[in-house]
Formats: sequence, structure tokens, C-alpha cells
Amino acid sequence: MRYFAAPLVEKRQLNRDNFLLYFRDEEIASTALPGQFAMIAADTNIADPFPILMRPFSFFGVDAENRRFSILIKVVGLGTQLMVQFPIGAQVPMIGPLGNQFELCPWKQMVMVAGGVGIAPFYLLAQKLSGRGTQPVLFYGARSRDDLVTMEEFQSLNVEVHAATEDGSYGTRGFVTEPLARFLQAHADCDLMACGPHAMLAAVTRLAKLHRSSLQISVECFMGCGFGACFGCAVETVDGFRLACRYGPVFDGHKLKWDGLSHV
Amino acid sequence: MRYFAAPLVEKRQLNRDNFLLYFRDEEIASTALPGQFAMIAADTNIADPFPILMRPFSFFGVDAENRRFSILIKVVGLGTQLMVQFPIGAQVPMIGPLGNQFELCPWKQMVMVAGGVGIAPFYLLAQKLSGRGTQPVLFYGARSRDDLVTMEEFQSLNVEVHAATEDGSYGTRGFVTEPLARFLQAHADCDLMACGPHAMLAAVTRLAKLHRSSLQISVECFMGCGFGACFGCAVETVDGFRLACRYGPVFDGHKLKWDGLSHV
Amino acid sequence: MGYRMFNPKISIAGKDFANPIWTASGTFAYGTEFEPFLDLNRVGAVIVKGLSLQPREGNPPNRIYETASGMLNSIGLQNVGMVNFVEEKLPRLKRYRTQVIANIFGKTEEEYVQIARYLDDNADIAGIELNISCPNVKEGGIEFGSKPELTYRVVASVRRAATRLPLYVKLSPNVTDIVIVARACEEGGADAVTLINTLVGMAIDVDEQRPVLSTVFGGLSGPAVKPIALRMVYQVSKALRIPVVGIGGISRWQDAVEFFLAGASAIQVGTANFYKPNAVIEILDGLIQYCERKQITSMQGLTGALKVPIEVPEIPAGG
Amino acid sequence: MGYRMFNPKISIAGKDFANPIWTASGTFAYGTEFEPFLDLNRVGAVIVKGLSLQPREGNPPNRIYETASGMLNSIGLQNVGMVNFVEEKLPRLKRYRTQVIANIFGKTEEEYVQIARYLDDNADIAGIELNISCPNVKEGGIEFGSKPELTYRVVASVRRAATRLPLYVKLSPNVTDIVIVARACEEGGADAVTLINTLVGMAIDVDEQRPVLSTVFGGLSGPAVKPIALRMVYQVSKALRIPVVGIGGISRWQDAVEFFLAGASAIQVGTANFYKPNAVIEILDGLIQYCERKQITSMQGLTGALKVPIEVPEIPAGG
Ligand SMILES: Cc1cc2nc3c(=O)[nH]c(=O)nc-3n(C[C@H](O)[C@H](O)[C@H](O)COP(=O)(O)OP(=O)(O)OC[C@H]3O[C@@H](n4cnc5c(N)ncnc54)[C@H](O)[C@@H]3O)c2cc1C
Ligand SMILES: Cc1cc2nc3c(=O)[nH]c(=O)nc-3n(C[C@H](O)[C@H](O)[C@H](O)COP(=O)(O)OP(=O)(O)OC[C@H]3O[C@@H](n4cnc5c(N)ncnc54)[C@H](O)[C@@H]3O)c2cc1C
Ligand SMILES: Cc1cc2nc3c(=O)[nH]c(=O)nc-3n(C[C@H](O)[C@H](O)[C@H](O)COP(=O)(O)O)c2cc1C
Ligand SMILES: Cc1cc2nc3c(=O)[nH]c(=O)nc-3n(C[C@H](O)[C@H](O)[C@H](O)COP(=O)(O)O)c2cc1C
Ligand code: FES
Ligand code: FES
Repeated sequence: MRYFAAPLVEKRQLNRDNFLLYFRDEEIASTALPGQFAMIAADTNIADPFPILMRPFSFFGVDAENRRFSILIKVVGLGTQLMVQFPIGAQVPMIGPLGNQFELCPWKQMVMVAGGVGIAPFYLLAQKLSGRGTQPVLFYGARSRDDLVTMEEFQSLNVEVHAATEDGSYGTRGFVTEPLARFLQAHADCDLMACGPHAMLAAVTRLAKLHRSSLQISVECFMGCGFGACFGCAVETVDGFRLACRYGPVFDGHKLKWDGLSHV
Repeated sequence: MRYFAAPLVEKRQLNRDNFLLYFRDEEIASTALPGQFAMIAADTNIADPFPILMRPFSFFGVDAENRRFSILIKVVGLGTQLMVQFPIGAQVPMIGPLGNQFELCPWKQMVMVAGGVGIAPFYLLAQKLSGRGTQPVLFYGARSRDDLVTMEEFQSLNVEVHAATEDGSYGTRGFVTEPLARFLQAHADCDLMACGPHAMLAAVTRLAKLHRSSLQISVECFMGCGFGACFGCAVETVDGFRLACRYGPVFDGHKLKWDGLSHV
Repeated sequence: MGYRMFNPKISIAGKDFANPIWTASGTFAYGTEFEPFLDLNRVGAVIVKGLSLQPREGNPPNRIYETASGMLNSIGLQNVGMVNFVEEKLPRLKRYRTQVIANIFGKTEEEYVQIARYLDDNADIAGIELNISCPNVKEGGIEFGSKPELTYRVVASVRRAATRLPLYVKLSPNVTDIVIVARACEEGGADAVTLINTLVGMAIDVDEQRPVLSTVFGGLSGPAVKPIALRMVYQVSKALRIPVVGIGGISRWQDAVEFFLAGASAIQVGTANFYKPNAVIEILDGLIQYCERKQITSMQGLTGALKVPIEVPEIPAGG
Repeated sequence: MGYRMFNPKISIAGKDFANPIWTASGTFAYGTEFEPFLDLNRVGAVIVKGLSLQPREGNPPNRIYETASGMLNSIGLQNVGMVNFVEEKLPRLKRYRTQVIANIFGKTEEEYVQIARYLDDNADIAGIELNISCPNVKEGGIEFGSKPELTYRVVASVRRAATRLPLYVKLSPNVTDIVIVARACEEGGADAVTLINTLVGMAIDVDEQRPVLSTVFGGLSGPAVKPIALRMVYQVSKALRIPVVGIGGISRWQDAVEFFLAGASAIQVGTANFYKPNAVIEILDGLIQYCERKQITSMQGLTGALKVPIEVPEIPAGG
């Protein structure tokens, strides 16, 4: 875990509000684990930043050879708006790697379930697993075809992708939990890993309970620091409040109390 | 007087901390008067600017043909630091033209006295006078040669420049008020116009009193709005407090009370 | 911007306002300074710079300084005085359909009464706003706005003196319990309260090792103070029956909506007028779009509509 | 960074501190969380997260929200409790040369006394900091820090109970006159006062039409509050004889110098630790360079060195 500035080396706009930012940092590129994240400044002016707080972002992909890693950013407010405007070469303050990781159980069928920008933590997981025997499958839902960003990246790793769009412009029409339900019918002993909007996570949890499958959820919530200093990122579990930045962001989905998740 | 956004079309770095920014705006280019200024945002994010307040800057030069005008910026703090980093093409919010202007008395010898970035308001004055019968002379003081920015611009308008540097690296060594004193000895009935640091303005005022010459001073002070809404820019004159943005920034130097000038 | 579904009209103390987006005293001068930037007919109300019995010169420089997302000011209540206002400034502003409210202040209770009576007799305006954040010389400099008994007395006296015009009282946030002061205003006969005025602050020039402002202290305003203002507006509108006008760091339509949800019947835009001279219009248009999106047809549907799941703690534990 | 001319060392109530740059309670956890970012030996003192008699879970989410140049928090004083602190957290922190001060809070006077006595008997630390910004259940939720009589009582009782450790009292800014409360602390036997704690604020989600924080209200901190904090530190250090520790929006060395000039003997860095985890080191280095530039050799030469030309008005007229 370090506080450092990484240079922005490449930027790719994927659609109206989704961007891939590539940074150079040897250590992150070689040590980041699936599920981990970084706190990234939304303003490169270190003396007087505005907004002041850093923002949490999952590591998307790593490229150890070229000492690069990438972040998938969806613009939702001021901070993300400013971040996607960073010029190439900008030295961006950040803290990482932070948080725990997805537990891998190769003897199970790993099933990644992503809604929208919830896709972010799964590419690194697919990268780490590719080449190894076990292939995870991806269930990926979004509003419309254009919102299914980085699908090619997954396909190029030969990940089996089951897509769903609410408007039916690509894959099954409707929510991704419908094809997922059929899949769980057909396959016993799956290990579910989910990240996305509340409604989706709630539905996935119901399915996991129904099929008694293990469930790992990467949660989103406001984070003040990312390293356990502010106690601001509590999520409610059956064992009480837990700090998402230290005990998470990946939690046992069966232990999360939904009403206890922050409303972001 | 308008509230508008002008595109930054060109940027020139003159030395470590002085920059010329060129903006396109037809109306300013054709109507700006010597001594007038604009309030310019230090952040192009209109919804949530940081810093919030605009900054006052004299119009440096105008180019009516190409519908361009320029601003000379010396970096002294956060706002100016951010402004000189604006990328070409940035739409920069501003308000102008603002304030009064230098009064021109062609029957007198016009003498411009500038200290450091206090040179800013005089180039437009020289532009407006060039070609007309009367030629103003410029007394220009700075710490060192490198700080005598935009001298060539004045020379290209055939303005007679008397330069002084504290380290003697160019022109007379010492303060500009020394060559000025000699000039006033030799020439009767001068009209002095001054802009620069406190110490210089105080010295110029003493000389003007001594030689009974008229004196116009462009003052600097904090400005909250630039158009008479905040009452924040008071300067003390023998007639009481006056708002620099409305009754100024150009004041009769003989009426200014020095201790009443803000300490900026 | 059509008024198809949402009508921003409100009325307070028998006066009608085209909309609830107003401008805060001391940040909009005498109104006409903004003619170049916006259509004053679209401003719900202009609260003019604080008026005193006699014209005032104000404080020496520096009078203002910028801070993180805010600014400090110690203008010293420079103003043309009540008579010049009524005879010179008001007629020009009355050429527009906007409502005018006169912000006033005095050094003594009698001064407040004299100004209020003069305006009540001579000014065709929509109300008087008492700025009680001023030091009371007789009481050794305590603010009229920081001692409930003092507040009650000055409000009640002004109420008796000015019977015609609606009476707004503008509250100081520099108090332990703003609700107690607000209640004193209600009991004293105020038609509405407006809050917040500035928070007392200070800045230092570390090179000169001197205070930046000539008066050492100044009033803090701007986006920085919004969370405090919003909390106080929520507390006061929960406790009072009379309307509450929200002020403090409002620079975007979202800020205004927050204040309405918290219980404000109208809001005032202050510091934002300096760096976004058309801010009120932007905010009004944003409010209209928001209400149409949310199918809200009138301000009654928005003011106080905040959904509060829990029993709000008296005072929250810090940290 | 040599100490050639300037020595940042200070001592308060008989305890020596390598320097006056400390960390604020609740923003530095139990200290060791910052091992990856800085050399804890260079931190003048660590004020740990507020401790209670028993461990506390804290409030449900959302607990924090960012505002303009600030943040709101309602952590709910989550902490491991005094015993776990002394037995588990403290030994790890004591491996460093930094001084440790325990911030404590109670729901009743007795709780404060019990915690203070326990620490006085069991903890090898440089002091206790009373957080009196907490609602007093017995007194129907009024803050210990908002009623001088209450403040005096709790400070005096803790003083009697904890005779060994230096006693710091941390003041709430949510009061009309912080000087009166500060005096009550001095009379109650405090060795020093620290200020400010957070200002009570609020934020609203306009889409959901709900408060953002689960507790509706939260404490505002960060650069936004600096001007208010600086003003209060100036007022209190003018009025008291005991040392004042300045807190509030300090994120750069210039901010720290402002507080020292205003009269602070030490400062605490809070919110800035979250987004600049090495802020204290940067501030310390900047302070040293500033003092060497200004030929200041010790903190005595800086604390309270502000040049104030005028007679400071009791309370400034707003606007
Ligand atoms: C562990 C973790 C990993 C994340 N990974 C990614 C990622 O890879 N890519 C990505 O685009 N986003 C990710 N997020 C969400 C991202 O942090 C927020 O979208 C971002 O902080 C919003 O900042 P903003 O200033 O643009 O939005 P704000 O202006 O702060 O808020 C705009 C909207 O975003 C919501 N929001 C604000 N902060 C958060 C937050 N921390 N988490 C969720 N919603 C928030 C607000 O409720 C509001 O609705 C992650 C969040 C967490 C906790
Ligand atoms: C009418 C007028 C015309 C001006 N023309 C020019 C110009 O053509 N070119 C130019 O470079 N500068 C000009 N200035 C000064 C310029 O406005 C300030 O340098 C600028 O506002 C500083 O902003 P900042 O955020 O970088 O500095 P800040 O961080 O705000 O302050 C840094 C330093 O600058 C000083 N300062 C801040 N605001 C002002 C101000 N309004 N006037 C003077 N000093 C200030 C502060 O006291 C401090 O010492 C003019 C000022 C006025 C009033
Ligand atoms: C997340 C958070 C938690 C805090 N917890 C405590 C606490 O437990 N006890 C306390 O006395 N102050 C607490 N504070 C207040 C800080 O110690 C400090 O007084 C305040 O934040 C102002 O300083 P700042 O602006 O530098 O953050 C907390 C502040 C924050 C932001
Ligand atoms: C420069 C300035 C002058 C002000 N003058 C007055 C005044 O004369 N009377 C008054 O009641 N409030 C005055 N105020 C306070 C504002 O009306 C408003 O209450 C405060 O600024 C908070 O709102 P804001 O954050 O939107 O600016 C003044 C504020 C500023 C910034
Ligand atoms: S984000 Fe600060 S403790 Fe988790
Ligand atoms: S700058 Fe606002 S009145 Fe002059």
C-alpha cells in the first residue's frame, strides 16, 4: 500500500460516459489482485485539491510487462468528470493497492455477474485465471448495447459472455439475472461473484440463496480514505458493521444486510 | 459590459511566471479602452468553480481585425497558476469590459510608468495612440532583464522606452523613478500614468507633486465581482472610499490616500 | 422554459412573488447593477444592500478575501442610507416586475424602528428584512441576533412601528441554538425568518503576519457554508409556523432544491451572484425542469417534502 | 530539512513534544494505519479516535459525504473501547517516538470520569482530550460543550479523577461565545483547550429527496471551516492563559502558520490526512522552512506573533 503519483499514459473513451485510463506503475501492475482498488485524486493540484477527497476505483486490467494498469471510469459526478479530462502525462496522486480480493475456488464453476460499470473488477479476475484450467463465465447486464463496455476484452480471453440489455439491443432482453437463473438451474455448485447496482445485487443474492451457491459481492459506498482511517465506509453485515475498505470491498453476499448498504 | 465565455486561442510564455493569453471576442477586441479590465474565471467549470471568484486583469492588447485580445498574466497564486494552464480552445468565462479608462491629454507629454506586471494596462494605451501625433514615453522598471516582459511590443510601436532593473542587467541600475526624475527635470507639463507595486507608486506620487504634474494611477486590490455589486474593492481617496471597479481602476494619483490602498 | 406543469409562484404575508428565487442583501447591490446580465423581471425578489438611517462609508480595505469555496467580507455595511434609497435607487428598480425587500440595520433599537417606520410610510416594497447580526452599542456590542430577549424586543418594536409592510427577520448563524432565536422572532410578530447570515471568520497573511481584513474578523459566505445553512433551515422550519427563507452557499439549482426540501418557502442567492451574475436565472430554470421531471406542480409540493426515515437526534455526536 | 536555526520542540503541561504538528482524533484512527505513508516518529502527537467505556459499533451508512471543500461525517464514534485501546492499540503505537493523547467521550459525567480514571491509572500517554461535543443524555441531549456550567462540571470532575495525565478539553464551535466555554475549561482545571470540533451540517440527495446521512445531521470539517476555526482560536488564545491547540481545515503548512500566528501552541491535522496521508510531514517541513526564512528559532517566536493594528471589535457587523 503506497501513496504515490502515477503518470496517465493512455486514455480511451468507450462510449458517452465510460473511459479507460491507463497509468504507469510497476508495483501496481505486478501486485494488484482481483477485487482490489485504489483511491485516486480527482484533482492533480496536491496543495489545494477540489474536490478534496480521493475516489475509489477497482483495478481493471494490469500489464506487468509494460508496467501499466488500467481503470474503468464511468462519469457520474464532478470527480469522475474531472478525472476523464486529465491530460496524457498528468501525474495523478493515488493510494493503493487497497482492500481484500475475490477468493478463487477453482474446483467450482466461477460465475461473474456484472451490471453496468460493475464490470470493472472482473477483467483482472479473468486475466489472472486465463491460461489456467478453470474458465469463469460472465453474466453482463446493461441498459443497452452501447453500455456493454469492454466485452471484447473478455472475449479475447475466451471468457464465455452471457449478455443482457434492458432494451434488447444486444443479448437477452431484460435483466441479466434471467439468463443467470437458467444457468444456475443447469449448473450445480457455482461460485457467484457480483458487482453492480443494488437491484441486481439483491436479485443475485436471492438466486444464490435459492441454489445454495457461494456468493462474493464487491460493494460500492462512499469512502473517505480507503485505508481504515475515517471509519466512513461501514456496510452492515450479519456480524455487525464492517469497513468496506479493509474487510471488503469483497464480502460474503450471504452475510450482507441490504438495508445497511449505503445509498449511492 | 457582458458575462460571456471567450475561447483561448493562443498562449505565450514570456518568462518563468509571465504569460500572454490570447482570447477571441469581437466586441472586446473592438471596444476595450486603455485602463479597462475584465474579470476572468480561474476555473472553466462553471457549475462548481474552484476558486470561486473571478480575477481582475487589464486588457493588454487588442487586434480588432482578428477579433482577438490579450491578457498579460503573472503567476502569483492559485488562480493565476490555473489560468496559465488553460488548454488552447478552453471556453473561459469572463465579465467585461469593466472600469474607467486613462484620460488622454494629447497636449501634454504622456509618461507611462510601469513596475513589473504593472506594464499590463499600457500596451493598449500605446496601441491607441500609435499613428496619432503624440507619442507617449515609457518608464519601465523590474527586478532584472528577464522581468522586462513585452518590451519589444512597445518598441515595435516606436514607444521610447526608459528601462531600469534593480540588478542593472538592463537599462539603468536601480529603481525606474531615478531616470523618471531626470526626465521630469527636463520636460515640463507631463501627464504621468503609473501602475505597479506600492513603493513605486508612492515614489512616483512624490515626483508628480514635486513637478506639479498630473498623475493617473491604475490601482490593484481584491475584487469580488468587478461590477459594483459587492462593495469589496474600496480604495481610500481624499473624497472618501471609492469602489475601484466603478470609479477606477484609474484614479487621480493626487487624491489617493496611500494607507487606504489594500495590502495585496 | 415553459410553465406547463410547474408554477413557481409563491405568496408570503399577502405579497405575491413570481418565483421563490431571490437575491441576498449585499450581494446584489441595488439591483440595477445586474441589468447587463439578466432580465430582472425574472428575479422573484431583490433584497437590497443593508440600509441605515444615514449613508455609511463602510470599512477600510481589505474588505474581502477568498477562502476555500468561500469568501470573507467586512464591507462595514456601506450604503446610501434609507432616504437616498427610496428617492434614487428604488424608482429605477421598480421599473421591473421583481419584488423589492429592504434589508435594514441599526446600532440601537430606536434606529431599527426609525428606518422601518420611514420605509413603511414611504416605500412601495414587498417587505422589510431586519439584519439583526449587528452589534448593539447600548448592550456593549452583543448582537441583536444572539440574545433571544434582545431579538424579541427589537422585532416587536419594529412590528409595532411598521404595521403595513411584511416583516422578515434575518438570523445570525453564530449562535448555539438558532431555533430559540427564530422562535423569539415569531413571537415578536415577524411574518417570516431568513437565514443564514455570514459566519464570523478570519484569515491571516503569513508573509506580513497580519490579518488580511482591516477589521480582523469578517463574515464567511459561499458554498463552504451550505451544509451549516441547510441544517439550520431544516431545524428552524421544523420548529416555526411562519415561512422560512433559505440562504447560504446556493450557487446551483440543486442547492436551491435542497433548501426547499428542507423546508424553505423561498431562497436567496448571495455570493454566487459575484462569479455567476446570471445565477438566479440558471437556478430558476433548473428548478422548473426538476419540478416538471418530478411532476411537482407548485412550491407547496416541494417545500418541506424531505423524507426523513428516523427520529432526528437533538444534537448529533461529533465524529 | 535541517534544524539549524529553528527548533520545533514544544512542551505542554510538563510533556515534551518533538514538534507542534499533531493529528486530529477520528482522522488518524489508532496511528499505525498510517505506517505505509509516513514516519510516525516525526509526528508531534497522535490523538487517537475517540474512546468510550465500551466498544461502539457506530452509525449505519451513509456515514460520510463530501461538500464544497469539506466533508460531513456521522461515524457515531465507532471505537474499540478504552480497554482494547490500552491493551491492543496503544502498545503498537508506543513503538514510535510520537506522543499519544487519548480522545475520550461519555454520555454522562460519570462515564467521562470512569474513562479518564482508567487511562490515568493504566495508560502511558501524554494526555487525555475530552470531547465535550457529545449530547448529554441526562441533560436531555444538550452538549457538554454548549453550556458553560455543564462544561465546568465535567472538566472539574475529570480533573479530580485523573490527576496524573495532562487534561485537554476539545471545544465545540457550535456555540454563541466559545470564549465563555473555554474559560469554564480553564477554571475547571484543564491544562489546555483544543479547537475546533466539527460544525453541525446536513446534506440532501435531491433525487431521492432524502438526507444523505443516516443520522440526517453530521459534522462538517475540512478547508471550508478553516476561517471559522482560525477566528475562534484567535479569540480563545487572547482570552485564556492555558495553551490553545488549533484545529480546523489545516491541509498546508501555510494554514498551520496562520493558526500559530493566531495564538495556537500546537495544531492538529484532520480531514487532510484522508487525501494527503503524509500531510503532517509536509506541513512540518514547510513550517521549518518558513521559520528559518523568517529567522524564527523556536515556537515561542511564532505562537501569537500576529500583528494586529487595530482594536478588535467585540463582534463584527455582518456584511
Ligand atoms: C471499492 C469501489 C470500487 C469502485 N470501482 C469503480 C470503478 O472501477 N469504476 C467506476 O466508474 N466507479 C467505481 N466505483 C464508484 C466510484 O468510486 C464513484 O462513482 C465515484 O466516487 C463518484 O465520484 P464523483 O465525484 O464523480 O461523484 P459524486 O459527485 O461524488 O457523486 C455522484 C454520484 O455518484 C455516487 N457516488 C459517489 N461516491 C460513490 C462511491 N464511492 N461509490 C459509489 N457511488 C458513489 C453519489 O451517490 C452520486 O449519486 C467504485 C466504488 C468503490 C467503493
Ligand atoms: C484592475 C486590476 C487589473 C489587474 N491586471 C492584472 C494584469 O493585467 N496582469 C496580472 O498579472 N495581474 C493583474 N492584476 C492582479 C491580479 O488580479 C492578481 O494577481 C490575481 O487576482 C491573483 O490571483 P491568484 O489567485 O493567483 O492569487 P491569490 O492566490 O488570490 O493571491 C496571491 C497573491 O496575490 C495577491 N492578490 C490577490 N488578488 C489580487 C488582486 N485582485 N490584485 C492584486 N493582488 C492580488 C494576494 O494578496 C497574494 O499576495 C490586476 C488587478 C486589478 C485589481
Ligand atoms: C471522520 C471524522 C471523525 C472524527 N472523529 C472525532 C472523534 O472521534 N473525536 C473528536 O473529538 N473529534 C473527531 N473528529 C473531529 C476532528 O478531530 C476535527 O476536530 C475536525 O475534523 C476539524 O478538523 P479538520 O477540518 O482538520 O478535519 C472527527 C472528524 C472526522 C472528519
Ligand atoms: C459582500 C457581502 C455583503 C453582504 N452584505 C449584507 C448586508 O448588507 N446585509 C445582510 O443582511 N447580509 C449581508 N450579507 C450576507 C448575505 O446576504 C448572505 O446572508 C450570506 O452571504 C450567505 O449567503 P451566500 O453564501 O449565498 O453568500 C453580505 C454578504 C456578502 C458576501
Ligand atoms: S474509507 Fe475510510 S475507513 Fe474505509
Ligand atoms: S469588485 Fe465588487 S464592488 Fe468592486
